Amino acid sequence: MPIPVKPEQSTITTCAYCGVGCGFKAETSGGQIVRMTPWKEGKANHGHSCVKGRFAFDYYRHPDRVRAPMIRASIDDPWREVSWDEAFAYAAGELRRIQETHGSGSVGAVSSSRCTNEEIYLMQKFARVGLRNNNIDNCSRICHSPTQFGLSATLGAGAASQHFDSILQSDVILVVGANPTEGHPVFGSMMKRSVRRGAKLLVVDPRRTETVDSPHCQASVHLALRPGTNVLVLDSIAHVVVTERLYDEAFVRARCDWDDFELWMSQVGDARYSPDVVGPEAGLDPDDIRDLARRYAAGPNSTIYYGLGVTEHSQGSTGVMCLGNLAMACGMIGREGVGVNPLRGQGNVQGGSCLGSWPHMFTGYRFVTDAATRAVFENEWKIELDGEPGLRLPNMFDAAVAGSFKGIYIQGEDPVQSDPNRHHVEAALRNMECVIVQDLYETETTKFAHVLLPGSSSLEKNGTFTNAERRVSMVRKIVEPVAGLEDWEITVGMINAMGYELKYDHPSEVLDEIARTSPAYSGMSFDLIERVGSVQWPCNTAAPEGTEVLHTVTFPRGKGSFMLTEYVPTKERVDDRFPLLLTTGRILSQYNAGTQTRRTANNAWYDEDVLDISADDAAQRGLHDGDRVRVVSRYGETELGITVSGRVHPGVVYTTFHFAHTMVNAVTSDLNDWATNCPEYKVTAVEVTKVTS
Amino acid sequence: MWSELRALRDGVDLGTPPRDGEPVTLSVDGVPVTVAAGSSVLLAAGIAGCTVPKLCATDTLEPFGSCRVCLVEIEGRRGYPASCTTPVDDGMQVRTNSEMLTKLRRGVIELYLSDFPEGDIDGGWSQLNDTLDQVGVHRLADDHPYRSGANHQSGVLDLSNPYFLFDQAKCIVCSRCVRACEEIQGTFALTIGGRGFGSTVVAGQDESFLDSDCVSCGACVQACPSDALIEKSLFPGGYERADSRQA
Amino acid sequence: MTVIDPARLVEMANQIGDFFAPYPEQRRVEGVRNHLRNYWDPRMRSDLLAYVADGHEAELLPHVLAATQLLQTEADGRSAYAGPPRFES
Amino acid sequence: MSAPSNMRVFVPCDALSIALGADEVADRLVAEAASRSLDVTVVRNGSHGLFWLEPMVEVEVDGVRHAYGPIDADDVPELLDAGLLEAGPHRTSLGPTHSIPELERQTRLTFARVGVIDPRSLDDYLAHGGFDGLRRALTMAPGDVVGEIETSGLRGRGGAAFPTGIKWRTVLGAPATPKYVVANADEGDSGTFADRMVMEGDPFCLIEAMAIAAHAVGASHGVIYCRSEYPHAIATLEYCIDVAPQHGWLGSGIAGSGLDFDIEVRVGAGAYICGEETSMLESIEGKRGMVRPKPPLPALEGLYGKPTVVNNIITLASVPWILANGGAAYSAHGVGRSSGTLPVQLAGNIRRGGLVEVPFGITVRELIEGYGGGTASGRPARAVQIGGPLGAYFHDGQLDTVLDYEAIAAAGGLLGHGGVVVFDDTIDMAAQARFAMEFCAAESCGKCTPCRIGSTRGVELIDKIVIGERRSADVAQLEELCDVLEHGSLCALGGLTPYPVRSAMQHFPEDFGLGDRNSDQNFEQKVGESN
Amino acid sequence: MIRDRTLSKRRQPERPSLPADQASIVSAVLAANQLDPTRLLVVLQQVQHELGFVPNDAVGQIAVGLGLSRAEVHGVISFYHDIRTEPAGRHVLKVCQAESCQATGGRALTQHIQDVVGCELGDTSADGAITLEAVYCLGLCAASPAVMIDERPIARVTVARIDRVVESARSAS
Repeated sequence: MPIPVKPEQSTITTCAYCGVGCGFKAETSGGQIVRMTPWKEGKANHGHSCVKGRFAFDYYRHPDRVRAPMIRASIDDPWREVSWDEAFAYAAGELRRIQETHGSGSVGAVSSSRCTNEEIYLMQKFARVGLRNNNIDNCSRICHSPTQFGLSATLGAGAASQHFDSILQSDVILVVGANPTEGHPVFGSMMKRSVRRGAKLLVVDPRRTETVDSPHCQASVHLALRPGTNVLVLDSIAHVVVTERLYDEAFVRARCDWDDFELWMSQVGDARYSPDVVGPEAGLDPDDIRDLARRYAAGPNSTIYYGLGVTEHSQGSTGVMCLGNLAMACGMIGREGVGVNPLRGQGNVQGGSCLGSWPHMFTGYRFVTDAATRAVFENEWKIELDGEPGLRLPNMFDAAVAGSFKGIYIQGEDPVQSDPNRHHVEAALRNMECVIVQDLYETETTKFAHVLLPGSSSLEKNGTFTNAERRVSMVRKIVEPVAGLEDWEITVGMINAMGYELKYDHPSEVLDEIARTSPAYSGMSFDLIERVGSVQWPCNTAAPEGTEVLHTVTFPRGKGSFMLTEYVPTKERVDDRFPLLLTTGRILSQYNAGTQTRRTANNAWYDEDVLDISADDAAQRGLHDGDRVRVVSRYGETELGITVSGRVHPGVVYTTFHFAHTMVNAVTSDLNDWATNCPEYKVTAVEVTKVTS
Repeated sequence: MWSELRALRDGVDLGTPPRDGEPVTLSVDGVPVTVAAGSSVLLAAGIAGCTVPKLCATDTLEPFGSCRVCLVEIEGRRGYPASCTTPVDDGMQVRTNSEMLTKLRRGVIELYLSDFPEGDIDGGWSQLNDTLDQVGVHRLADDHPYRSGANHQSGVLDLSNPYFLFDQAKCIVCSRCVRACEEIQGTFALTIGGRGFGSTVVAGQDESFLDSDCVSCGACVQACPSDALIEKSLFPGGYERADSRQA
Repeated sequence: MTVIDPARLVEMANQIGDFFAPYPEQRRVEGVRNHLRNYWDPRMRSDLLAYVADGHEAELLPHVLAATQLLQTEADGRSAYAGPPRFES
Repeated sequence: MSAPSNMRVFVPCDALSIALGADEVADRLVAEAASRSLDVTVVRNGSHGLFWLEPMVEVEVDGVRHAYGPIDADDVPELLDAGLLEAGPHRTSLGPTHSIPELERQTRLTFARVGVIDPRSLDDYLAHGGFDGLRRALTMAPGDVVGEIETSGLRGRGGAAFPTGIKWRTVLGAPATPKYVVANADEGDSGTFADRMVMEGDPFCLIEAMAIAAHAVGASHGVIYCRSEYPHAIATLEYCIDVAPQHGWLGSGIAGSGLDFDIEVRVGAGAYICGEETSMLESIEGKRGMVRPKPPLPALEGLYGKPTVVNNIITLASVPWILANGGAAYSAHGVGRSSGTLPVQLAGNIRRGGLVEVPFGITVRELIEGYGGGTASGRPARAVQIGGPLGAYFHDGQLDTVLDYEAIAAAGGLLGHGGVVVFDDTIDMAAQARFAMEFCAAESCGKCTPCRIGSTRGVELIDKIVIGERRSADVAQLEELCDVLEHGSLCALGGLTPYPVRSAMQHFPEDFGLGDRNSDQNFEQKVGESN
Repeated sequence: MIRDRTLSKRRQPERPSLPADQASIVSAVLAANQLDPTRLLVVLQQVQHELGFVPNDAVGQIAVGLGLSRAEVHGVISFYHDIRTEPAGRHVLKVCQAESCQATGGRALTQHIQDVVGCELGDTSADGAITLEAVYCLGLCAASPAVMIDERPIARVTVARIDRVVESARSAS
């Protein structure tokens, strides 16, 4: 009889797959997860889910899991299983030895946005009290670091201004460089719900994505701009707002710095940003630019959501500023239904940004150069701290190649697959004397590791995640970690091994420490989250259960600041040798570098990266659907299958980056954002030729 | 604005989405209850503690009114309106139980049972089981005239999705999956094909779930009250049909 | 030995310079200076200063060069840290 | 004798007249007239509804129409020879049309022009009082127009008999815009054809009515949803909604007023259920014709979720007369709460089938015997189904029932769209009951459980009852099923299917193997009471 | 029917596309209806008018053209009896099955028609000349029984009359 097994136990937790942060009930039987069902009270998902969080959980018991700590003296040696203590002692010993030889700044650490807030916090603490330097970075370096920079510069807070539900009160939704239905599916569903209720959708994206055109969800305006022209087009939109006087003068006068506004008006108001000038350069109809600008400015409630299509450019931070400027100019910030909102990739990228895993910042975006902030932590940690910024992740690799950086502790990341310029990263790692990787599986990066620490999945530990709407939710241990330790315990072990004595009985104590040291978190505690379900920071005495909408009265920086956003074309250019622009993105069923999803049945939908190419470009090259091609750029090459697709314009090709063997980052450039070094993943000049086998 | 999303409670299904309207007071089986205007009588009954059986209604979806087991009587109104699609009114007097209501609900449930695999009821823990308990009918008598009628017991068994299956034999055509795909997920991958007794849930153009536009979000599985759509992981020994009465 | 290839540092500095270029003269220079001060590892800054001083002034945009000169002055004078950074340059 | 000049000869273009050979007659007339060099214009009028006389040819002499019928195409030469153009005598002569007894006795308000005018001729329409109602309405405030309808006592002729004025008042009071007027021309009931005759015979009347409704409620767009089985009606409507704007009767600034209103024809696709108003709205929106729950009422949330007047064709066609002549004049006809006239359609096994517009209050017997002339077969009438496939079957003892909404309901039936289908004594009433369930099964939208599953179970049960192995249990179950259908269904399709089933079983138990109502004292208990 | 293709990994299923000439007709119909999703039924009717039926392979194109899903279009097609997904015979003979025609010998007439044409209601004769369809009322009830061949109504149908109709339908192309 087909009677289903009835789960014995159900535990509420938070999905780690993307920045939506859905609440789930993990249902278990016999100590194993039998299913995950969406939690109706989850404030980010209200009982909805996607194929990843709902079904793709089997990765946690995949045979590939690393089940014991391992070490080796050389990457050419075989791994040797050791005890945790031996692993910690060996790793710490190596780091100490390197520091003694090459200086205190020759080692660093990288935290993972798949880890909890508490774990990320502990990683930066590891660097600051264990390594005694600021060489700590996090993976948002390669995705949303420009968000933090650009939004802080204009508004004063590097995070989403709204909560997800707020989109239901929007009349106009402007999506820039994002495809929520693939990248943030549960939010994508909420966006579609808003569109079905009458909100108009405006999309700026080189591709005709599902967001642009799917059943019952069609963009009113789609600017399919040439990759790399974001800032140009956003400035042109601003040009229309300024020259047609569509801005909200009362708002700007009340809330923003008027002098900066005038400076900005004179810049974007210049004829060089007129749609008639910009249109041809960006591959757009000038009237579409005007149409979009007018619709956005007309509102009444217009909101902006954006993704890596804005940030992963050499002007990523500038692009984010353009959005902040636009929202302020039109008075579209500080209430329900408006705002500027980054769609963050990994489950805890916002946490990665907030929890001080930066070479230049402590928790809550406070500079290490600020003595008062340092004093807070020096007092808490009873140790003197370095007052100068440390190395960013790409700079660590640069320095490693140059020979001045020799050891790294990488938590839950696979930079060989996910960071720009794969060959450069490999050279950097090969140049190091001690690479410590803490991960669930052996990865491209562990090939270069000397110490392999078995990480715990989000199903195997307690802690909190912060999603893309600043919402802090509980992650709960459903099953025991395979190697006995939760990630935070591993990092504590490493800190102790480095000679700094430290003890926590539970991650809640780490959050308490964060609350003690960080004003935006001062009211946050496990107890509070248990009680109210989830809490959006800032959470403090003024907002004891958190804050849904930011910037309602003032901006954190006081007056909103209009930044000048001059368009500087990327150095990456097409020419006769590399006539196509490659841009990258993700697909619904796979997640990031695919580490987890590739180890689930999600491969039924998508089991390799595929290159989308327009019919024109395919025909010119004699290519057909399903052919394999060689993709060559100035930096490297790889092979892919192709789909002839109406979703990309002639001149543009597109692929995902989920599969290790594809090595898309062998092709992408090493250009990066001027402010944060976020890589320019979205623009690479390539040529595509058929592989004849 | 947010009640329809934020007033949802896990483990509690009041049948229709919570609303934000002004308070309205009515009585259900003599129990006074105050709910937001725009709420359904079904929801008000649930809050008043009077459990009205339901199948096609769930609080994450807009009311639909197809299953006809949530019928009630309302003072001053003709007939037996479905409580899920009837909005509350101030001073409304609702009866959730009467001889006629019992008879109608049993009559409807018997129709469902006449096209449902008998062996899949005992031991089940679906919402359909709950409803059968509430109505007090679990199987058709051996000599019931509805036995051996036309049915869908040899219908599609779709195992194509790696994570969930669809067994048409257990489908009660309440459209909750179709509505979830539309209202919650926004993909519109499912529809009801055909009409009348021939109505069936189909993916895409009557193709397998995997071949359809289904994005496997699980909303349909979550919405299904009869386990026709269900996670494969709950069947560690594989899935076989209980009985295959020939159509 | 420099911590990072100086050519790369020059490239990064000029990229920062591009952003601040449209600002009025003083804010343009201070913008670059503050950015380097608050976001760059001190070894990267000193490597850049040393490289520039080594006859590579022409490789930097004029206002970036001016910013490095401010930093050099600060380093020479060991002037106290000027307080929390300001974004608006 | 000089040949008469510019004579008008009328041959109906009504679909049933065509089905009986009217096109051939018209073609033959044109050909014969040409060969004889006669100055004849063949006008294609609507049908008067005297279908036993169709194809009926009329000639207008000195302003009086003289009728001949039924005419076969082959009769045309001899008809002309007999002096058709001077209204000369012929074996098919019927005399002046207006004095044909079955026509003379009618009270034609709604159908006053049907059969008289050329449906495609705007001039003809205007010459016969066309647009008088609209002209008057446009001088009135919308609320006053609604008031006139309220005064008339007009109730929906589609079946539900809901007061039209109340419906319009609701739409008028609804704040949302835009508003719509939807004309329900999905006339699917067997035995009914009045809507078709209006659309084919007096289409501008429908346009006028919709424009009046638009003015009354503030609507800007109208839709006529016509079933695909009516290709002639569709063609005529499309012609007329194309012509009307050219003369200012549709479009912007209708008749020089501030009224902007246009009409679109949508064609059904073979779904009886789309005659149900909410299902029809879904269909117009391009969806599956699934019934919507009410509330919300279409008057408040109808087409595209906006306030919508949904009226049947006959209801609408009554409106111009009411506006032109006043609501009080209309309500002077009829009995009790059934005001005005009812276009009854006589069908089935009947000698003189056709349309009879009479005031409410006539008996079934007067209709069948007086107008219809008894059965076509000449055998005794055994059963009469009133109100379409969901209407009850009446037996010969009930023929004195008065035709008005309340009286028919009291007799356990419903008047529906006014269709009367007569059966002679060869009919098997068990087969008819089975058909009622079968029809419900075939046409169910499939949304609600009683109708979706119950209709199929109903067919199976009736089969079992006829076989008779466990008849009493099966009858009891059928009774229970009828209760579930009647009280549990979402719409009238499931809700009314028990009417023909129960009435057949009650009145004709012998056909179900349940004894004879004339000889069996206990048959009532056997078949159960239908409330 | 058991559908199990878990093992067949693929990115997007191959969906056959409509022959180019038919696709351009469908495009024209979509354009004539302003890509308005509320005109789906109208689009299906017009496609059927042009092509004689609505090919399954046209569903994707129609769905995309109207901003609907394939499932929705399929749902609508399968709801309405008029919309056919296979070509009909050269002539379509609709035979009324409703009460007025039943009262005048309609059941026997239907049986006779099936015998003469050589197929059941809903099917097409072997020679492809005639498709028989059940119809519930043609509105010709004052002169039942009635049928309609293509768009031509015929009332007071007799066996002799229907035999002539069938014969001429067979001989005409």
